[in-house]
Amino acid sequence: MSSRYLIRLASAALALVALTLAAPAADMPDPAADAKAFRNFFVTKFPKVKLEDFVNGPYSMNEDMRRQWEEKEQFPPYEFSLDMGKEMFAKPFRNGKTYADCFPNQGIGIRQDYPYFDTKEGKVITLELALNRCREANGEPAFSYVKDEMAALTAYMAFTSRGRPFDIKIPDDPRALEAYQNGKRYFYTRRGQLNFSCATCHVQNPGERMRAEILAPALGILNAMPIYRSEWGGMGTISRRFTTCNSQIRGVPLEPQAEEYRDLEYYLSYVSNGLPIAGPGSRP
Amino acid sequence: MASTIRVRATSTGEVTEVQVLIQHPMDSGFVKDAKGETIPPHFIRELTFEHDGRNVFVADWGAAVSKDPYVKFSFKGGNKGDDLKISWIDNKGETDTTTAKIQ
Amino acid sequence: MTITHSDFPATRRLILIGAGAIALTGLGIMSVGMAPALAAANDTYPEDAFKQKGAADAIKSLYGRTAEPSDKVKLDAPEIAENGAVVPISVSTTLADVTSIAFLASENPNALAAVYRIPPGTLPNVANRLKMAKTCDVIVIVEAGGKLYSATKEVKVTVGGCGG
Amino acid sequence: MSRIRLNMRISIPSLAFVLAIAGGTFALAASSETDFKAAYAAAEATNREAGRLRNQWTVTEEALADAKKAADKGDFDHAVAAAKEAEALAKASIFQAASEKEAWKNLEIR
Repeated sequence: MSSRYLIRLASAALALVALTLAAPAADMPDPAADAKAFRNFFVTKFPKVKLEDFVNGPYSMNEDMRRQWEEKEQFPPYEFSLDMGKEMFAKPFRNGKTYADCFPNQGIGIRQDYPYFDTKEGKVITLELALNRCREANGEPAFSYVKDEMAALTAYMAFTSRGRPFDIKIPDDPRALEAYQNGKRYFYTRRGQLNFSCATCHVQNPGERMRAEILAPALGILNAMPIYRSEWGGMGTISRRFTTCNSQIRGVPLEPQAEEYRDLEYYLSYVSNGLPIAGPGSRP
Repeated sequence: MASTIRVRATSTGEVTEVQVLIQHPMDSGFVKDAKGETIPPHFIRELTFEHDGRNVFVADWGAAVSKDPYVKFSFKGGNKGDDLKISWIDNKGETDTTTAKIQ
Repeated sequence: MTITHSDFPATRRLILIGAGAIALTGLGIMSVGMAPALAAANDTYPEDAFKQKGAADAIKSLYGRTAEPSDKVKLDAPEIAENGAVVPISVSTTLADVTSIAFLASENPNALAAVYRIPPGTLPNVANRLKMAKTCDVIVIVEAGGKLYSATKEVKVTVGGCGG
Repeated sequence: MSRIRLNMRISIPSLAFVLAIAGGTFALAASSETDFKAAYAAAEATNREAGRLRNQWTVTEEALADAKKAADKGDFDHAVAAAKEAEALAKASIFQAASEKEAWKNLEIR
């Protein structure tokens, strides 16, 4: 019997640790109070970082990296994706309609309003989902949520919304509150063999190195999406970021745009309300 | 998306600052793909900048220049509205050329 | 004759020049002499220098002599590369009569990364982005007035630029 | 300021518990194809349950693949060991999902 098995079994025991913790009493979700506490946590933990600078992720908390980023921003690597998105956005579908026909304000300057809770359908609609629905409604096949086309479209839509603060609303509908709460639960739930939650990295350890990467703070983490990652050598959507995060902690990712992921995006965007859209971004 | 070359060239009247970003894989020949097969080298070898009939800057690149390469330099002269011609050729013989106006 | 590469978007406009030459010599070994429009009048692509493994051999192949360190060569590179695939590195110098600037990474499979030819009237300031396989010295060589000057800085690389 | 705690330490009693279960597989004599099939089916079923809880682990899938590969080569000792490992990992992921049902609240910023 190899020692490899012993080690892997031992790591499985990590999951048992959670048992030792007592759970606090369940109480009614209060998104406004959550958002305030969330922001307060990061502002207190990083007193030198300006609020609007959290959207720049690891660059807001590491000087040497910030200089490399500023150098890259002179001619950013997402430039080609942005151009591709702009061109795609303007190009009519075979039926003559365009993406602009599917969105408020012709799709310009609206990134900060996504995701929203659709009270008719009773579910969270992300920008990525809305884009594919737009395509399908016009007889075009859906794009992969994790590939370049979706990244390019969302890059362009984010770009036209730069500087606008996230303005995510939770309508007076118990299902909306439930979606918010589901997203929050997903964010804090430990998963994968490493027994990490999203919060383990992005709340407890932002600014620290996890292996070779400097972890981004959860506050404002979606504002710069989609991102060009040097590690990927290309662009990635929010869907790509969520699924790769899950695999990195050795959890099997859910399907892109699964309800859990949409709810997670809803929660994370809501608690970053007021912080400016900065996408597309670039990251190591 | 006609061109692989993005240019920003701005003149102060005395000096023209030029930045380019080029869409190119710049494969080094040292990286394996998902199947474990080596991706053959594919990189830009030469990049030239021509203004007013002469080369103002020539880059000789190896495979260690980053994907979607970037370079910045400055030259004396060059006025707003002047043409700047930029061309590259890679190790497979592919090329692209663009002419940008100095801003 | 058309050459297509699947990893390139179809929208790219590729202009093939010297296509006949490619047919004769095969891909990848087309000599610069066959595309005179792209070569500087007084210089050619330093094929051999790019093939050398170490920095010293590359410099020797490129210039035929050695460089001396100079505080007039200002090399700007990060302490820790955020990712070895994209390391922003720039150089500027107060030296006069600069004719070329070369960038090397000592531990890359081939040390020489880029050489820039600087004609009269072009300022001796260059910024670019390079790949680094691992932590090593970045060396910049400035050729000025027929002499070679250098500056060196170690850049730590935690995620190598060769791993894809 | 916050109620966040790091819970990454390994609980020694529970570690010993898991290793004791695993120890059972070390003592096995030469395994047969039947042993493998039973072990593999059990592991797969457990992992399916983890899937219903939306909480599978990549390492479980790797161990299952490893088991299958070994069985294809006729190495049933290895195949059974890997299948048992997969089952233990799948059980741990189910356990994780169950305990996180409430435990996630401990991490919450309030």
